[in-house]
Amino acid sequence: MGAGHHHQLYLAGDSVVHRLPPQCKLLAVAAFAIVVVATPRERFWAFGLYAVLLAGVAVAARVPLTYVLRRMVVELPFVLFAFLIPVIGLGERTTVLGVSLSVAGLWAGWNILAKATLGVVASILLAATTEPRVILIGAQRLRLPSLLVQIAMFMLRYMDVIMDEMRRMRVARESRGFEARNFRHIPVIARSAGALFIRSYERGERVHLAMLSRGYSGRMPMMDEISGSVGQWATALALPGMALAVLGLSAVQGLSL
Amino acid sequence: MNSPAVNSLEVNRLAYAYPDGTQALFGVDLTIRRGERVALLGPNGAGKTTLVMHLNGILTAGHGSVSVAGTPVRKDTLKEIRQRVGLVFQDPDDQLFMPTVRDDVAFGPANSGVSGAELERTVKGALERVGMLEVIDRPPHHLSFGQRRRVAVATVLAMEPEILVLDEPSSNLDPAARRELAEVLRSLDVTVLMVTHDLPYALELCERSLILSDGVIVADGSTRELLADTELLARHRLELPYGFAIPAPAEHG
Amino acid sequence: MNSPAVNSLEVNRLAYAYPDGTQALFGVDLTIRRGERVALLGPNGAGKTTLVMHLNGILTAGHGSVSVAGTPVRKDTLKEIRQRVGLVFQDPDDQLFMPTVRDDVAFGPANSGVSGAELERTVKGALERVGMLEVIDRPPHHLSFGQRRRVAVATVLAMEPEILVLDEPSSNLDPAARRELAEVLRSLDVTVLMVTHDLPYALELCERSLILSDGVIVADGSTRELLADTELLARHRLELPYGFAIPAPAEHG
Amino acid sequence: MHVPDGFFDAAVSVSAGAVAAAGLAVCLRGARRELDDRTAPMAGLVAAFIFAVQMLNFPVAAGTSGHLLGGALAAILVGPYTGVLCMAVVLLVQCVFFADGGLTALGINITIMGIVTVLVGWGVFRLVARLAKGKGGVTVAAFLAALVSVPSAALVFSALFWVGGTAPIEVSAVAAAMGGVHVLIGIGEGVITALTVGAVLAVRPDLVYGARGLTTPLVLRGAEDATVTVGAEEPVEPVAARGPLRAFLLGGLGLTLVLAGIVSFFASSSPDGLEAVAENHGFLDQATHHVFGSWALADYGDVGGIPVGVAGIIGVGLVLLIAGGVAYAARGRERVRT
Ligand SMILES: Nc1ncnc2c1ncn2[C@@H]1O[C@H](COP(=O)(O)OP(=O)(O)OP(=O)(O)O)[C@@H](O)[C@H]1O
Ligand SMILES: Nc1ncnc2c1ncn2[C@@H]1O[C@H](COP(=O)(O)OP(=O)(O)OP(=O)(O)O)[C@@H](O)[C@H]1O
Ligand SMILES: [Mg+2]
Ligand SMILES: [Mg+2]
Repeated sequence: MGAGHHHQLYLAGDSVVHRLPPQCKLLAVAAFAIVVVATPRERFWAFGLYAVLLAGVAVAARVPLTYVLRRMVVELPFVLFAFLIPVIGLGERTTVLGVSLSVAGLWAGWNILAKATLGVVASILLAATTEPRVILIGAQRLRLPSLLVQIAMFMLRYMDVIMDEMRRMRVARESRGFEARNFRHIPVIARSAGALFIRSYERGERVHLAMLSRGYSGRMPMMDEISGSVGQWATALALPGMALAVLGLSAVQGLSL
Repeated sequence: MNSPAVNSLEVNRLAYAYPDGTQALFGVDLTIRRGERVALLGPNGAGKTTLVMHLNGILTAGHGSVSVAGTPVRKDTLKEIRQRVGLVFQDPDDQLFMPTVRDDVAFGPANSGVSGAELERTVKGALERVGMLEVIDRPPHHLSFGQRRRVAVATVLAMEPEILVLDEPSSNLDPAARRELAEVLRSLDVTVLMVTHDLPYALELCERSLILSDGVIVADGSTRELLADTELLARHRLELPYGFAIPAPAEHG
Repeated sequence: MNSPAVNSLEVNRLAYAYPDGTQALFGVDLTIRRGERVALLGPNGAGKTTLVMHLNGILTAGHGSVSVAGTPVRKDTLKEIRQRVGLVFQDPDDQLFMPTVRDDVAFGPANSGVSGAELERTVKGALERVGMLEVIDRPPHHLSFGQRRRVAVATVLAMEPEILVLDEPSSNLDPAARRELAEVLRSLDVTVLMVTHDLPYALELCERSLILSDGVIVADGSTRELLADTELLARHRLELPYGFAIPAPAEHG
Repeated sequence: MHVPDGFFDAAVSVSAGAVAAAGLAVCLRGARRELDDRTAPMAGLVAAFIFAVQMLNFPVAAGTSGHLLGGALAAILVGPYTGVLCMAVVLLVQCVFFADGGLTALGINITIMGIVTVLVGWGVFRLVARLAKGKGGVTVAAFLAALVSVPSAALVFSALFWVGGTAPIEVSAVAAAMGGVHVLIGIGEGVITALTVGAVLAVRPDLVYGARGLTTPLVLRGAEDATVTVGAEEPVEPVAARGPLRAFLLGGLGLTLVLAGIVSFFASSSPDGLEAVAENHGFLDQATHHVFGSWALADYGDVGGIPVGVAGIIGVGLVLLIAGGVAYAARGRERVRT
């Protein structure tokens, strides 16, 4: 119950990274992504160094490599696309392993692959070291419009409620001799899916009202104060800081070449 | 009407229909004075839950009016009303929403500005009262039904409301917990309105009872007298349980 | 052991821990013969719900074994077991899932192949028994709590199981509905295991009672004798309610 | 369609970010009027639901993944302003928690999947709902709104790609692939949206923003068994589609049409590039075959002599035709009923 699948995003731990306040981490990841995207695609070794930086974070946070790889499947469609671009791309062509490929396409494929992958891994590390609820508190701290944060909070809650209601409905169906085995059963599932939306909403609505009747006014009361100390901000911003340094270095080198 | 604050709850000609068109209340009138403990009895589907949901503005009157300690329940007074009226829902799952029992009980007081050591004390005190201190760090949705009900009561006790409205608080409680709850309610100096199907429990706790049936109040009087009127009870699907006899008066204070 | 079918339910050394690590059952043993009506008593959090969830394989034994009418509860026997054991959940919301009451009650029988006019008759019959025929076309989640509980009972009655397991079936029912449920249960020729906190109700309905406390069975005997043993009761947070006296025997058949 | 980091160039990313921010600002102000104190929970539910719907994800040839979008559903259930907020939250959560869609591409994603789908969906919905009244009309309008919103988003994506895509691919190929596939997705989306709206409408009409205004009269019973019928006291506000919102909607719709026109023109006027693409099409064909079988348009190629690009336009035209037809039929039926 209640263990919506988004909880598995978070790997409980007590590392330096875990302990950083969420607002620091959010800002660090965003800044890192911007630096990565701003890097010209020709600077191969800069991307290599970015990857090393992320690997450092992963090690510090004790996030296993297999976990990161498993979560990277979200990127798959774009990886396929990246490999496709050289094949269908326009312009000057070259032959690699007997296949005719577009040069510009190769560059574009590499560009998307490198930047998207770095961005994805950074986000994965953020989610792995910060509870969803806490990320939202961080967003609140970063002055994201409170209505948006509230909607997101309810969204997380409702994902739980929906999962929970789905589980209840499944148990109820099975305990009355139902097994979804073949296509004839789809209408049953479909009909109960219609009820699911309303059930989830109404349960959620009552919970919301329960919150209101205990004085909720749109902001979660801050029970544990999480404000970032200077040291923590410095630790968090070290990631984009170093990335920026890499970018600067690569620019200098690019000039001198 | 001169000293409205003497009346904790006043409901006038209250009617309500649910969005799907089912009308549940057909003009309810009632008045509860400060400090009274009143039982609200009635058959399944009579509208009891619908009525109590109006008392802190969770549902808003389709017709008629509700006022709490002299303040009418309206959009702009909701915040104040909700701090005065503590409502224990019939289904504890509707009431508990935080990741741990501690957070859940702390939610109300934290919203009204309590924090730090005092918050901790309030939370522990409330859980102590319902005998649930040992589950303080567990997620509420991983408790047994009865445990959840007790935590739900604690979340409301922690807010120290002046008016306590409880919708079937004793259902799913074990007999000892039921008695302990009665003791807690008796020890508090607050107005209590309690919905229950447990007539002996109503008699034990409440001097006065109301019977709601088919969306209107059909009886209002001393619990002892109402329960003695077998015919009235039977008309509204109420009856005294097997093996129960109304004990001699003045046993309980 | 020669004629296992005589035992409707057999539970051996059953232990279970929830995924979060909370152990709820610590080696439960019990045997219920065909046609018996047995009450399962015990404090909140004792493990009653956890135990009954094993009886039709919703939870599967961490250790030990459960068998129903001689058939062990295993993955491959689940379908059969679930047709024999009808379980009424403690929370009616766990039980009802279809868009209308009619669909919901029809679900079980339809799954075992009943259809057409016979299905209609079964559905109406079951709803009739719990007095809920008039809500047949409404969505179950728009009923009052007590109405939902009654419909939940109807969904199980409609399946005509040989073993009925009810988790607090009388909570949130109005007194008349409670009596009617008792009459229905008494009229059926099935094995009944009923979890309840309502000791008088247990006495009224069940010859035999079990007390589950802290995940083990601590007492097993005639209900009348168990309820007379105040000390035993008190040790497990059970007590007879206010105003109740055990009536003279042989009142009910 | 979740765009990752590095897919569009900086100019497009930044300007889309600005568009998204401005759109959100407008919506944040507008949302307050739409749903009052229930905004957050209702929007939260719709967001969660859309999140779930978007998990129906399948590969689409032109490189991105195709899935249901949900913008029209959001607009109809909670109104256009809150609808945009819902979509933005979904995208935000997907990006930050699930690494689906890049942080720097958030502006693009919000613009395409949030603002465009909601605006187009709501515009179509209002248009059709005005023609066909009643619960049936709302359901039909929901179907059409969802149906049209998806290919519109695909076209805007193509237009952006044309302006600032980093990959050297023929825009017509992208437009055709995106448009064609999303016509199909649009049909699925239409069905799901209509079913959901219909189910909610049946038992909780008050939860459908696009269908407000139904209250039942109340009955009062006196002690003497006298009954009086009274109207509910709080009249429900009519749907607020006045002034600025209408301008916003019409503007959005117009913009989408213009973009669609440009892209279509571009696509049909460059047959040379098409040949090249078609030649190197083997991989693409295979990828799509799984999903859509042998439907003539699915290959966006020269199956049956229909050139790429034209296929996309035909697809969009088809959607509009179906939309018009259904709207007309619904209108007729409602007339008969009244
Ligand atoms: N969400 C809802 N939508 C539509 N009708 C409802 C809803 N909730 C309750 N009702 C109907 O309103 C009437 C009153 O319900 P209410 O829950 O107030 O009863 P109650 O007195 O609390 O009953 P119980 O003792 O069973 O809890 C019933 O007829 C019920 O079916
Ligand atoms: N989903 C769950 N996850 C973890 N622990 C649970 C879960 N459900 C129940 N428990 C724990 O298991 C123990 C037994 O719970 P169970 O629900 O079986 O009690 P019960 O006897 O039915 O109580 P009640 O009378 O309150 O219904 C309790 O300590 C409870 O906190
Ligand atoms: Mg009720
Ligand atoms: Mg239980």
